[in-house]
Amino acid sequence: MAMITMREALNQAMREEMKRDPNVFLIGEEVGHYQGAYKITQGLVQEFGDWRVRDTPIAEEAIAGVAVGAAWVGMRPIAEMMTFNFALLALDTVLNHAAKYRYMSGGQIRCPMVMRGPSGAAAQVAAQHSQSLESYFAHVPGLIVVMPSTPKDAKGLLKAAIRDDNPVIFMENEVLYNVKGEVPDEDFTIPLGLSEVKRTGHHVTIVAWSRMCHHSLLAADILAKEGIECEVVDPRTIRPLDEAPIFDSVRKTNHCVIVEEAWPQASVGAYISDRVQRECFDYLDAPVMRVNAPDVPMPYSKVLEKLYVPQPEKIVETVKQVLA
Amino acid sequence: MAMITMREALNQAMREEMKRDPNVFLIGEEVGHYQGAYKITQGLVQEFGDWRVRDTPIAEEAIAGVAVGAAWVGMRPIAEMMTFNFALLALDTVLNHAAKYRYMSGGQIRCPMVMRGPSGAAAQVAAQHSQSLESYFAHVPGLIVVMPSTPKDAKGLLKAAIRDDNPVIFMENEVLYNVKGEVPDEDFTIPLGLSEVKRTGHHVTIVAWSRMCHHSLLAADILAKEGIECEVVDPRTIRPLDEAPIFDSVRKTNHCVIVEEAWPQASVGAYISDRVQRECFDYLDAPVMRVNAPDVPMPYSKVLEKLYVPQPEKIVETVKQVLA
Amino acid sequence: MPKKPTPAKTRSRSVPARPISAPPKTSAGPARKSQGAPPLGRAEALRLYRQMLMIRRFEERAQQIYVEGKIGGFLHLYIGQEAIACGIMSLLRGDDYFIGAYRDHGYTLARGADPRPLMAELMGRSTGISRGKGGSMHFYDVPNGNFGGDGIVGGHITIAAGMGYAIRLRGSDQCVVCFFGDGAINEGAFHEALNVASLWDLPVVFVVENNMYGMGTSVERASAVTSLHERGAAYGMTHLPCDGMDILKVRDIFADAFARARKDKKPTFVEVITYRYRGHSMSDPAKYRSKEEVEKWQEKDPIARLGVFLLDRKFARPKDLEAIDSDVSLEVDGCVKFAEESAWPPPEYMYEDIYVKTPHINWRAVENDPAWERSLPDDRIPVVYPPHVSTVKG
Amino acid sequence: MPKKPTPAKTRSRSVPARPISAPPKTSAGPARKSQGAPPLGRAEALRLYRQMLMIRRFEERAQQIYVEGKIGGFLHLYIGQEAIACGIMSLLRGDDYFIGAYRDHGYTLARGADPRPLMAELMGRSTGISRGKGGSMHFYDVPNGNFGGDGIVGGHITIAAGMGYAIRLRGSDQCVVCFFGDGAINEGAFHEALNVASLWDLPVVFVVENNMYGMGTSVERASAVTSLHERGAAYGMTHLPCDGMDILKVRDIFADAFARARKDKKPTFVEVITYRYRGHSMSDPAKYRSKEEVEKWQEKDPIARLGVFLLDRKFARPKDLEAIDSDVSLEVDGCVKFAEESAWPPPEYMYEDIYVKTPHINWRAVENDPAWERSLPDDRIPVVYPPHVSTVKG
Ligand SMILES: Cc1ncc(C[n+]2csc(CCOP(=O)(O)OP(=O)(O)O)c2C)c(N)n1
Ligand SMILES: Cc1ncc(C[n+]2csc(CCOP(=O)(O)OP(=O)(O)O)c2C)c(N)n1
Ligand SMILES: [Mg+2]
Ligand SMILES: [Mg+2]
Repeated sequence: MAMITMREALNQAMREEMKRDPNVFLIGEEVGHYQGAYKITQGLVQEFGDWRVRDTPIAEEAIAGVAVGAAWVGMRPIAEMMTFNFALLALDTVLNHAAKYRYMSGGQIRCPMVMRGPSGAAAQVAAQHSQSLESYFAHVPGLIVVMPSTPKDAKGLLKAAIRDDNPVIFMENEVLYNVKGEVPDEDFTIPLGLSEVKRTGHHVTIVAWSRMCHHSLLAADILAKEGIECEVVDPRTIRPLDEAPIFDSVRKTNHCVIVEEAWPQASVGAYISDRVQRECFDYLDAPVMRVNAPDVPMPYSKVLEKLYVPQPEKIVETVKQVLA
Repeated sequence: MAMITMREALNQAMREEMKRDPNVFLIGEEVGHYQGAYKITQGLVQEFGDWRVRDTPIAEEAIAGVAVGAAWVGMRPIAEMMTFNFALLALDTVLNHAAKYRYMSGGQIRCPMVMRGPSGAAAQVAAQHSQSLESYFAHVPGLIVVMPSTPKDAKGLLKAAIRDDNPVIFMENEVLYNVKGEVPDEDFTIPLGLSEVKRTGHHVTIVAWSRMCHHSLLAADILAKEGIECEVVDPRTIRPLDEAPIFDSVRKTNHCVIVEEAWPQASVGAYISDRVQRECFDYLDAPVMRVNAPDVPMPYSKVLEKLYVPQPEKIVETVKQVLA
Repeated sequence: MPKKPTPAKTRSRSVPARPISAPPKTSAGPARKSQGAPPLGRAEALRLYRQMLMIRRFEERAQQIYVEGKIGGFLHLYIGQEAIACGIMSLLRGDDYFIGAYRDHGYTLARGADPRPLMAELMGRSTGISRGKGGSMHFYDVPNGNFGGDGIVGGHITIAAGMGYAIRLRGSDQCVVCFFGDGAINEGAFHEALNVASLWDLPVVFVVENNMYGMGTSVERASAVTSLHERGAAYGMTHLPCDGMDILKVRDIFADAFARARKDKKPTFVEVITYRYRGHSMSDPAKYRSKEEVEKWQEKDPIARLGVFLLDRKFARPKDLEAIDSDVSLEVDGCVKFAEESAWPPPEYMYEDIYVKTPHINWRAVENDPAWERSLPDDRIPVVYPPHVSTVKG
Repeated sequence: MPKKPTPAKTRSRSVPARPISAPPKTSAGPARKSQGAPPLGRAEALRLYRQMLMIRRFEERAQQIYVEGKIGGFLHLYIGQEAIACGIMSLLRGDDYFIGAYRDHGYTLARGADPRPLMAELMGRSTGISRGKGGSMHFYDVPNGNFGGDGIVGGHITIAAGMGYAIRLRGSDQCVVCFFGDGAINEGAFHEALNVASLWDLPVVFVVENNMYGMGTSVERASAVTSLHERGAAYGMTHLPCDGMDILKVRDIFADAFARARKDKKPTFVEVITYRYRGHSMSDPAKYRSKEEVEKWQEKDPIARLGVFLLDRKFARPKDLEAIDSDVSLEVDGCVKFAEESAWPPPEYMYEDIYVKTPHINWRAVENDPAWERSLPDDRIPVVYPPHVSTVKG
């Protein structure tokens, strides 16, 4: 077990899979000679060359389209979105092409591609650059959507995503790139659609992924000091959703809080809440509660940004509310 | 009160508002000389000319961008998407520009535009042309999203949308274009964000909008014969959501079914379910149930398409389940 | 440890993987001089005549049964443009790829697909080439490199570049043909795709079928430059026009384009001038153009033109051509019969062909999701039907 | 009946509505011959020198306090490109519009905005020109037609076309300037926007500031054609290059472009050749280019060049230029002081400026939503600060 950052974990996953399978290649803005806008692809162009690590013009629809076309004819592209905010420009390619051609062709086509990059709020990059748009992908049949919270999860899930034959949307979080964690030394993968209980407890179930999983664990520490034991479930993959561990936990704790960095309406958290209230109806002692970003764009000023991103304090408050 | 189709109602709304305000203009593919792909804009180019009824190249990002730019400098554009499936290509323009510039500029900019067109399943137009993507817009702060079910609502809400100073996404349903209904003869508007109880009942609350409101009313008729009285609430505007009438109804009926034409995950219906379970927790005798399209793309074959679109029978079944 | 499904083939059977070699250097040499296509011999000329006629009769019948309500949704007919698909496909290699938009019947027939599963697809039957789930706009025949029909105007153009990119990565000498319309050329995707195709030297031939209208909008009302191929200059790409009503001219121009792709790894942008005889789709009365205009174009009919060529060359006698026509009509009858006798897709089809069953999924999480539960471990090659036996001696 | 808020003005104060007249016919006449800009007199030359220096010093200070942690997020500096914004703005009319990308400090200063709210914006204060909610990438000054900074590469290009469309609808002779970078030119939005601008004769001047790199990617690695202005030909649009390091040349070229827009209602596409001295943003060490390359460009420095012009023409003596510099530095000190003394935005700012309060909303439905509750009936003009009084006699 080595202690490495999520940045290193992601880099290792890509390097190992590119070594393992000559059909794997990487394409995106500044992924090559610039070593990646966030240095996730550091060193890869030196090792694999310009064709397997392709710098592109600023043209997201082309990046996605090239990945889809290559995947359809047997390659395994990894398309990096410099940030997922820009993936909106490629959304049609993902939703109407990557996710649908297998179906429309009666099973003749497969699209073994990964689209990855940072998502969510960074530090003061304001409204257009601080969005959590995972709901747009989680809404779509045909896609798999991964949002890892630890270096180990990031590496194991990215390797599985690259090997998998379905289109996988792999959303990282810029703020977590420098977070360190233990990662197995040997080759390993983590199955897509497998949630993990990141902390056990019996008073309340907190469902949270990506950066919010960390905030929830911090909240759990604070609450533990007051004798409140939270169970933190990290779905890791938000589509398909591994529901059983969430339901099992809620049936045990009888309380549920869902923490999400995204806006509250028509979101992944809303869907989990809907599922929990139905599947755990007789077990719930209180309504499912949610913690989200406020339903507004992200402001630039640091004093406002701090109020915007769901903080541990807000989670603590909500847990107390649901237990009250 | 005249009996007219939703097509005529929409056409009247645009004609009246274009007469009323010289700043209103229409732009989109085939809206002019072709009289609209679905004939919603019939006769407008003859009456207002090529500049106020602008045929465009097939370029959705440009259509949306031209509308946004014109709105920012004081015009009131109506941008028609031939169908909302193609609006994915304009989503960045809507989400990162129409919905955010007022905020990022500290209130200096306003975007009084309407983006409208048909949404949802038509008849056998298959996976890429049969999508209900309203959740993508309902997710976004800064937007207003309208989905009318009757000619009267369509006319009153579209006129309000055109007069309003916020960007409004106005999603029609192709299957409803020929549906007739009574529409007041005098000039009228219906406030944005005002839901309407389309049928009163005391056993169960059904929340449904657009085409699904009709299927729900049909289901209610069937159930009434068996002595089950459904209250059908039509939000009409899905963002902002007029929740009070929904909650009031559920607190009366103690049962709730949400019917949605869209996919189930990360959707508007999921959010309404989340809100109801929280606000009506002590009143619910059963979990909130939902009826959705299956979580798959739309198939072409008519035998499969019929199974795909939520039918009244499915709603009846679900109501009985929630009452069981 | 999650329950593992039967391990999946990691590669699609329909698309054999090739070893990756460093991509060959692109000849920076002078632009190749035009060679044109090999002269058209009797057998090939007759085959192409029959093929164009097959497209024509197949679509005329489709139009007819659409009116009878046996086909639903959109139906976009290729009638008038047959020489383009047939001319281009006659030069393609078995391992080449192509992709196009929703007006896709002609491409698939010209690529040699059995017409019966196509008619079955139009009628939404389980024997359809896309199992009844795609319909008119979504014909695909992947074993033959046919990535078929896209309903999103311009949406497939960047995807064609991706197929070309894969070819460069593998170092093979395949090429890709990307068909789109004069309306699609104004979508941003066109711009992004042609830029990268030229920047990276991708072996893709971009074909704009300029049939004068995008739905009801004429080229003049949609494009600031109406000589569409000239847009290739903005990407430093070889670009030229081509008469799409003469299959011989089509073959000459594209033979060069394919050589440029295979040998020089250079893309080409060809504007094929053509005309659609029918409305945009069945719902379009085509009020935006005159009867005279349509007739003017019909005088250049590509099938009649090849017929004249066959007679001039003494490759066929008038009655041979009539025999071909009646033979084709017979075959079309067989298509409708085949389709009508075919079963409707069973309900479970709705949940199939969405996901690929792989060992990387936590099976427990999805076992109750019918879309996952009915997913299959690897790609299905569409059922192959016994070939139609022609009664005409080629 | 829903509760009605106080009725809203239906039009923004900052953008007065004009009556609609039928759009004037576009002169189909011959391309106008170059007139160039009026000769640069002493006062104007000194004003522009001071303005360019103001941008330079303002950004140098911003860079410095960014390092001190007083500015967060992205900071993209315009240093080296000052002649473009200043030259163009010196020709614009008060009622013209412009829009650009995130590298936007120069545009806003060149348009004559008080620099203090700009520094306050960088520091995220309530007195910022965007109330601390936009930051470096999002400067706007709508009362002066400044639609400022877009963080989405290429995202604003179609929007500029919309402003031009509004001008045509109103029949006014305003024009629009749209600034974007050499990287943005490969986005689909560029293609869609230039096509409609030319097709509909919109009075928009499209300016690609070719500073040789899009982040770390040189033009050669991003665009299949490196003489970027030539892409204008694909839209039948007048296109030409321009030396962006010489404000006199900039003025000459753009004076013609604006005449073409105002009188002929024709768009122009200008490629301004320039260079950014600093990295793409503060996080970019710019390893992709050599020290020599940067120095080579710095020898053409636009500010030094105008300085030489001023001395040659005897418009100023060396010590006048020094005085301007120290005066500018004083003003920049004042900006930082102003910003640091300004209050942080109060929490409620987070919920403001999202919606416009109008009588068309059912107020009961949104009364508990702080974003609606704190929305205002109409647009706010940013607070105006007493103008800085220069100590230099122009
Ligand atoms: C992105 C998108 N926008 C609009 C449409 C609606 N539409 C379908 S076909 C068509 C016209 C396309 O014309 P052209 O590209 O010339 O092809 P043709 O039909 O002439 O073969 C339009 C506007 C669509 N399917 N996709
Ligand atoms: C749609 C989109 N893609 C990518 C980015 C990330 N990005 C920000 S600036 C930039 C480079 C733009 O270069 P150029 O257009 O030349 O402008 P310059 O920075 O040189 O002024 C990139 C790739 C973005 N902000 N938006
Ligand atoms: Mg066409
Ligand atoms: Mg640049």
